[in-house]
Amino acid sequence: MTSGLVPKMTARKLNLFYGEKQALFDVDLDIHANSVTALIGPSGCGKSTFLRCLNRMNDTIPNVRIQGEVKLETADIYDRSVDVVQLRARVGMVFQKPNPFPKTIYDNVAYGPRIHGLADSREELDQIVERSLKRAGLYEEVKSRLQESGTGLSGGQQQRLCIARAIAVDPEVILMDEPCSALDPIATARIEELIDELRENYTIAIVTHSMQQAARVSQRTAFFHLGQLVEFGDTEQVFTNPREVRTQDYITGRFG
Amino acid sequence: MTSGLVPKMTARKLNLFYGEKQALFDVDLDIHANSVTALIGPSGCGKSTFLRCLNRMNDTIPNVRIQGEVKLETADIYDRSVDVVQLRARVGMVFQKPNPFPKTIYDNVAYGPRIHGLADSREELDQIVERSLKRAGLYEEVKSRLQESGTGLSGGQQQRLCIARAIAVDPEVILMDEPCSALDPIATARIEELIDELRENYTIAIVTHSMQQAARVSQRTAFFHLGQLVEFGDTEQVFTNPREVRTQDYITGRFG
Amino acid sequence: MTDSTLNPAEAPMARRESPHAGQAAAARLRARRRSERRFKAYGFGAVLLAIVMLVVLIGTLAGQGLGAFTQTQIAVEVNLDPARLDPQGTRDPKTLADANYTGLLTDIVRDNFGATQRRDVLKALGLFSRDARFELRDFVLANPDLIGTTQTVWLTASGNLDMLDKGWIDRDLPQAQRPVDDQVLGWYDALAAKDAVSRDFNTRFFTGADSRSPELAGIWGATVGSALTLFVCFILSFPIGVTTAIYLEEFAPKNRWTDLIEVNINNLAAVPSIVFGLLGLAVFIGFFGMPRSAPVVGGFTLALMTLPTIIIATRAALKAVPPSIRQAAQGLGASPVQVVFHHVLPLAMPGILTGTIIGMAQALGETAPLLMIGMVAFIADVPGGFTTPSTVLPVQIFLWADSPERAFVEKTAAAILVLLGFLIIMNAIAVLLRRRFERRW
Amino acid sequence: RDQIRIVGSSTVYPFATAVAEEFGKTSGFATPVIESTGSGGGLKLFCAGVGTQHPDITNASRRIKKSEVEECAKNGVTEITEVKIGFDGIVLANAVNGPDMNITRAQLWQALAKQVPVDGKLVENPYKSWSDIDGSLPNEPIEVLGPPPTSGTRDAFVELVMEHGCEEFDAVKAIEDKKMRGAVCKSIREDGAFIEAGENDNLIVQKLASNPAAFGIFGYSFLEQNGDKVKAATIEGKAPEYDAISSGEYPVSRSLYFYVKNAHVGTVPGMKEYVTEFTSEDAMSPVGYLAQRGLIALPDAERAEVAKNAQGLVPLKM
Amino acid sequence: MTVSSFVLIVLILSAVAFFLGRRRSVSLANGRLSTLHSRPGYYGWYVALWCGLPAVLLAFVWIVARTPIVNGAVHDVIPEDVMAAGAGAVNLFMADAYNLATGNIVSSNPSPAVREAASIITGLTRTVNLAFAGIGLALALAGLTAAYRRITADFRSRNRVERILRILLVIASTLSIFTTIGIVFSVLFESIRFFQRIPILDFLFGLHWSPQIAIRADQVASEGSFGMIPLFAGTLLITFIALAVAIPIGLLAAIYMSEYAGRKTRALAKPLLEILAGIPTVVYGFFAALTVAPLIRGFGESLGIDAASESALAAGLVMGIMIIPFVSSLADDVINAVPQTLRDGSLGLGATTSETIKLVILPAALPGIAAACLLAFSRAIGETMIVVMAAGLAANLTANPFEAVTTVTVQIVTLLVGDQEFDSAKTLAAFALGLVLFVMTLALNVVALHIVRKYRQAYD
Ligand SMILES: Nc1ncnc2c1ncn2[C@@H]1O[C@H](COP(=O)(O)OP(=O)(O)OP(=O)(O)O)[C@@H](O)[C@H]1O
Ligand SMILES: Nc1ncnc2c1ncn2[C@@H]1O[C@H](COP(=O)(O)OP(=O)(O)OP(=O)(O)O)[C@@H](O)[C@H]1O
Ligand SMILES: [Mg+2]
Ligand SMILES: [Mg+2]
Ligand SMILES: O=P([O-])([O-])[O-]
Repeated sequence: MTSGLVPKMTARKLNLFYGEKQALFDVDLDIHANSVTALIGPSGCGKSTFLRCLNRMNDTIPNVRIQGEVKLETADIYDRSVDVVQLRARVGMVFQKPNPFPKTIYDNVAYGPRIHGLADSREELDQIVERSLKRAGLYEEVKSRLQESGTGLSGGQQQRLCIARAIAVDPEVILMDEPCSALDPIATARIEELIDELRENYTIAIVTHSMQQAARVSQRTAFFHLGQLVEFGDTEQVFTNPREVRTQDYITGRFG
Repeated sequence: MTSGLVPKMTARKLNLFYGEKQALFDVDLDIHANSVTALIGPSGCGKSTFLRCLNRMNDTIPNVRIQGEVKLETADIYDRSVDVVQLRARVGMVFQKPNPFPKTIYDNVAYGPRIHGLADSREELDQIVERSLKRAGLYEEVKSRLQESGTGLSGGQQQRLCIARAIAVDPEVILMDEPCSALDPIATARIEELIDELRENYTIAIVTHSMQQAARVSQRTAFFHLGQLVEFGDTEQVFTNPREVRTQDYITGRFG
Repeated sequence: MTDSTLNPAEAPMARRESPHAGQAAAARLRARRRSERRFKAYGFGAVLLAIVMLVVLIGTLAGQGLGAFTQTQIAVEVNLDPARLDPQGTRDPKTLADANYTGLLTDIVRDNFGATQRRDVLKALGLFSRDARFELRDFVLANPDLIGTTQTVWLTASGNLDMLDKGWIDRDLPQAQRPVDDQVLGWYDALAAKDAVSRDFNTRFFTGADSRSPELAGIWGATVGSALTLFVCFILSFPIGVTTAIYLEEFAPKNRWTDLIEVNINNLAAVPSIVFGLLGLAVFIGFFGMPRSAPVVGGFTLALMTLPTIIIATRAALKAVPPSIRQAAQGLGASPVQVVFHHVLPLAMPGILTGTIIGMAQALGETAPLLMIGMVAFIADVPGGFTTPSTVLPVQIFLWADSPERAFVEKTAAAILVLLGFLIIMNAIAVLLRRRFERRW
Repeated sequence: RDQIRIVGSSTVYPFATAVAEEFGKTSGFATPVIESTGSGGGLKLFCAGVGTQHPDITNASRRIKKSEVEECAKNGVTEITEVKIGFDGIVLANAVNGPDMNITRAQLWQALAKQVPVDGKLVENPYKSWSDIDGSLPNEPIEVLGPPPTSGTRDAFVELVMEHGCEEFDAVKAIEDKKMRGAVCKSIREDGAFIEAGENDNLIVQKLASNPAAFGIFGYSFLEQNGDKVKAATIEGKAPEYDAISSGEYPVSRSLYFYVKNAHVGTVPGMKEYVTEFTSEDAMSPVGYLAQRGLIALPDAERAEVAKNAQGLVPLKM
Repeated sequence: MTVSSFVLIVLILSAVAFFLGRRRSVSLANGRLSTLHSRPGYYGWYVALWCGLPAVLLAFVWIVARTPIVNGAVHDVIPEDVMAAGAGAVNLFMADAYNLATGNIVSSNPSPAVREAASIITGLTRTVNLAFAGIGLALALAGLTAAYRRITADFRSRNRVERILRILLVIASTLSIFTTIGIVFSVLFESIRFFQRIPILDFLFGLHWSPQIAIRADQVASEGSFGMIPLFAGTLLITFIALAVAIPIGLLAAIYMSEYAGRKTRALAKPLLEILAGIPTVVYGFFAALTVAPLIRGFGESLGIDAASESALAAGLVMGIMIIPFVSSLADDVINAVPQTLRDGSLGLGATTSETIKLVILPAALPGIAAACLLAFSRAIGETMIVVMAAGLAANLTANPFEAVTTVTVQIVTLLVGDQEFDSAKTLAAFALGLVLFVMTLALNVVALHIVRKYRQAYD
């Protein structure tokens, strides 16, 4: 148990509806500061939906209705007074489908720092871009073509570009929706390393389909099923000694 | 050894350039009928590019130049006389990024059979759709919402939808670019089962980042690196006794 | 190892028949191929048809109008009689300027064409443009020391003579059916025999404003008027149109009120343009007291008319930008305004520019609303600013097309060519910009 | 503003602009701005009030109406000087290669009226070709391109030809009700024989040139300039020639006017001088520059009278 | 000081304000820009907007208010006799005075009263202008300092600036509402007067249109008939023909340009087609009347159809050509904006290009294509010149495209620019037609909106 940790974000009784269809049911979940929380569960169970609630990306989808409460530290992020823009600057996101801007690779990464004023000079911006690309393990592959379009990259490269783009903004919380899905083992290892490294200063929530990955990188794991949070606890406990049968079944691959 | 097999598709001295940049170098590769060929290699090494050469999907990218020869059975598919439409009907493809049409789930799957005239009646079409969705392991999740838009599905559901859509056309060769990247282990297992099942009648090439998956489903494995085909052989041999150091390094995760 | 040594023919496979091979499939495929080719041919045909229409239209105009770019001049012997020009012999420019040049012209036709009868004199004077007297004056003022000598002076020919020289008047017709009679024909032939007829580049056409005499009429006044009017129109309609579209598409809550605005804007596009003229008359001239016939009012009125086009095109273009791009930017903490201005707008730019091109083209060709606000007018001076009376190119074309004089036919076609040139220059900038913004994703 | 503003008839426009141009070039005043708004539109603007935002002069291809004078007075435009400048012949013409036409107004009425008397009874116009009306007329279908009901030319045509022509028929004269009779006289057939073409006379000329069977109704100046394409019909034996129109022998001609707002004289510079220029012999006489533009000059005596009144700005009384 | 120089000064001041605000935020950041809530530019904009906006608003008040103020003062010195002579005389007196004051017209020797009025105008105008300029500058400076003072490191300037921007956006979008209101008002009253004369039902359902009404009082009036059905039928017929030309050709051209043609062809063909939209309609009118109409007549005769020399077909066909670019260019842009992944998805399943276009691209681009077609429709409804020249002005109630018809717009224009009489039903009819046309197109647009909503496929 890691109950000594501070919850950075908390969701309470979170319900979400896509039109008539309910996609999340009474989800209660804490995301602890300086740790990695893994969200696992079968495809279509609501992981992405939940993640998107945490930085209000669902606001952009028409017909979405949300009930319940999500807090960043102590502030309710669905409060009317909240500045969504600032929220999203603090809670960054890597989407499930890589979606680079149709701009150059450099501009893709530099965009966030630019709008948030993170660089005071051109050199500093260059550094941020370089460092972010390096941390995402992409720099070597693209350093000679920073001025080419980000949409001309391979699938895995695009995914890493999106990771680099997200961390360049230096958010407090990073939400990653299957960040390694298109990556080979080596690149995956690089990203896992990055996550580990980031954990020291940031809060991370990651959706993954790989049990191994969840076990490797996360401290806490949440198992979703059909829109419900079935089990949530320390990663070790969830994987070695799940409390629920459904979790057990899923982890051992007996589910269906 | 599987030398008794017939090559369904062969690539000879295949070079591909994106504008000035060469992405494939002299690739020689046979894809055998009734077997699964896995393409592995680090991100950005040219796997997708190669796969797209096999059904000429690269034609749609501007500034792509191709040299060399690709044959489907005995016909050069880059020959002027070749009917690209027929080629793509015979050589189907599942893209790396799921791209459902902004149509209903039903219409997404029915699209191929409709244009190719594979169903003579509405019932037959319904059957094809149902069977395809079932084989892709999606049917149970979506059967009540076949008339909703395919773009409203979760990432993994979209991926399975695209697989269902591809197999609904009943192609001879199926090219799959990381078909399980967004899938949980159970759905992955379902797709692997499908691949195994399909192998009896079809020819399959699959790009994957998971060595385990390659080992599980494929009979032959090709390892790409920096646009070159480094090693190609029986899966068992490649994984247990690779001839090249680079292969060895990659498989054991020492690469980078 | 590879299996390249294997002969595929040696290992025939017992495999299930593919639905994409075989007779039926081939037949289906042929049918689809045919339909594909047909479809493509339709598309090509459509483009070709439209371009052929354009070429026919412009070709006809060029055939009729290119002649107006030159103007016939005739040379006459002028006896610069001091008694007429400068009786006192002071060579004072003021005296020279005020001399009776119409009288001098009468002398000229008497000397050159032997016209002494009043009728003949009048007819002979009709060989020259109405400005010949001023041309003579300028000649004298420029060369006061030539007074007393006889000089050869080139004078602008009248519209009828110009038409005759350019072959638009059929000499073989009976006299009664020709605008020029046999006597004039004789004079013309005599002049031509002396090489005293020449055709020069018609600078006046490109530098002058409207005139009742075709040989003096110029297009520059209307061109400047069009430029001023369209400038005002663009300055208003582009920013307002684009911002309106942005608001409606990106920011406005989707409710009945915004639906109403949307329908409303679509509806404004269908309002006959003359009604905008009524509105402009009531609001800008009546209520705000702006001057009549002025390019500002024209610009304001046309802007109202152009707005719906720009708004509709912009909205369509904004709608076409994929949501994933908006989400990507939002996910990085870009504000809605930043999302729009940094990402969506640049990607929608081609469509916005298209709307602008078409809207401005429409505004450039419009006459009806201008009638209400006094821009369908005879204005003999090149407009000097946004509030001086002016007219615009299509109005000039409309007025010339309605003039009885034969020589205006040529001028009309030439004015249309100028308008098209104006349009092409105006569009070129937008088209170049548009090409820079175009990309696929 | 420092220039005269003129509005009004499109028929007078070519003459007014010629005067304005001459005036601008020789007088030292700014060239007047002349809008072509149509007679009615011009009078509406003209009568809207006194002040620099209203026009100073309006041209008209018909005389000002009583109702318009009243409207003017209501808005403070009390003193108006009427200047008659000449005549405009209205011609019936067809392509030069078409048949010659020799027609009377009565026959024209028969050809174009909505209802005509046949055997003493009014019936819907049965005539399909000219020769149905009279054997001397060409055996061609009736097809006349004419001005629309909204045009001043149409009114003039109706008044000068139709109303005149119908009076020759007893069956019409027999109608007691004045209103009814007017309607019978003035209604033009709508079965396609009469085609309402636009106000662009050049277009009519060109349409005639390509369609030898058709006739057109338009102004004399267009006939003059297009003698190679079209030829005029004679009406009551008179061809529309300059002298015939001027003397009034050619029956279908109307007077052209312009109206001056006296209150503006003195405020707007050059108004007097403009009127003087317009009514000068140089402009208005049969050899003046307006005659060259197709204006039919007034008879000498009337011209002198008009010039005198105009230059003295004698207000119109109605 | 004139308004324009005032506005110029305010603009310069705003530019200064921008740099001041920006500089202050930068200095507050102590070299760490990320400690600021917003980018420095937003602070600059914030100060600049507070400096410029109130002053510019004041300039509007200035423009609107100064003439009444001055005129009010001048009114006091207008002599009795002029006052007595009525509004027109007062107006002229004012004009004289203004002319004298601005010295633009050399009036015939002005009376002392005029001279006095002129001197008041000169003096008061200067005072008023100075006062406004003074207040305006004070406002600008006050705004500048107030805004400048508010700047702190965590001042949310971006939100403020964006809120102002949004307000400006809202204002811009209400302009269309005002235009509509203006249009409705400019036709409504006259329409009501029309309907007082002609029963509304006769107008709406009458089958006969012939606005011949006596124009001289002494003329015996022939009652005009004002049934609008033939006009609307004609409008529909011509619009239908025009759209039948423009939509297929435009759409096919758009498809060809964006999906089949090479980059170069497209770059050339698209602007070329756009020229078609800019050719003045008079030119099309001549083309329709003199080239197309005789062809159609000949064609009709060869078929044994009695074709008029003025026909709906000629006008409609040529109008169709004119509006091709409305469809082709706009549709080309939206088609081009459909993501490539959708094309790949379809092609990868073995669809031909045309199948991809018909089944995937066009449905995805539907809203934009519909917008383009609606625009073309609108343009066809509103076109005048071509119809006047090629289809004539006769209001026939017919569905035969070989016959002459006329349209609502044409009638509106001819009624408004033709010879008219005050208050005659003939002139007023134009307004009634405008109103009914407005209502009808509104209804059509509502229907179109719903259809498009229903079939819209949002991609991505
Ligand atoms: N459209 C394009 N334009 C230019 N370069 C491209 C384009 N698509 C791919 N490339 C480059 O070609 C190389 C091979 O790309 P490819 O997509 O084949 O990689 P991949 O092996 O599929 O990688 P991944 O596993 O990340 O999907 C990469 O370096 C990529 O950046
Ligand atoms: N925009 C949408 N409209 C309607 N339903 C949606 C939408 N997005 C997702 N859903 C539905 O909500 C449920 C949860 O989707 P979600 O994307 O959260 O799944 P997920 O756990 O991320 O799955 P995956 O692992 O496949 O990405 C699914 O059943 C999905 O079909
Ligand atoms: Mg997901
Ligand atoms: Mg790939
Ligand atoms: O412009 P009109 O002469 O027909 O009134």
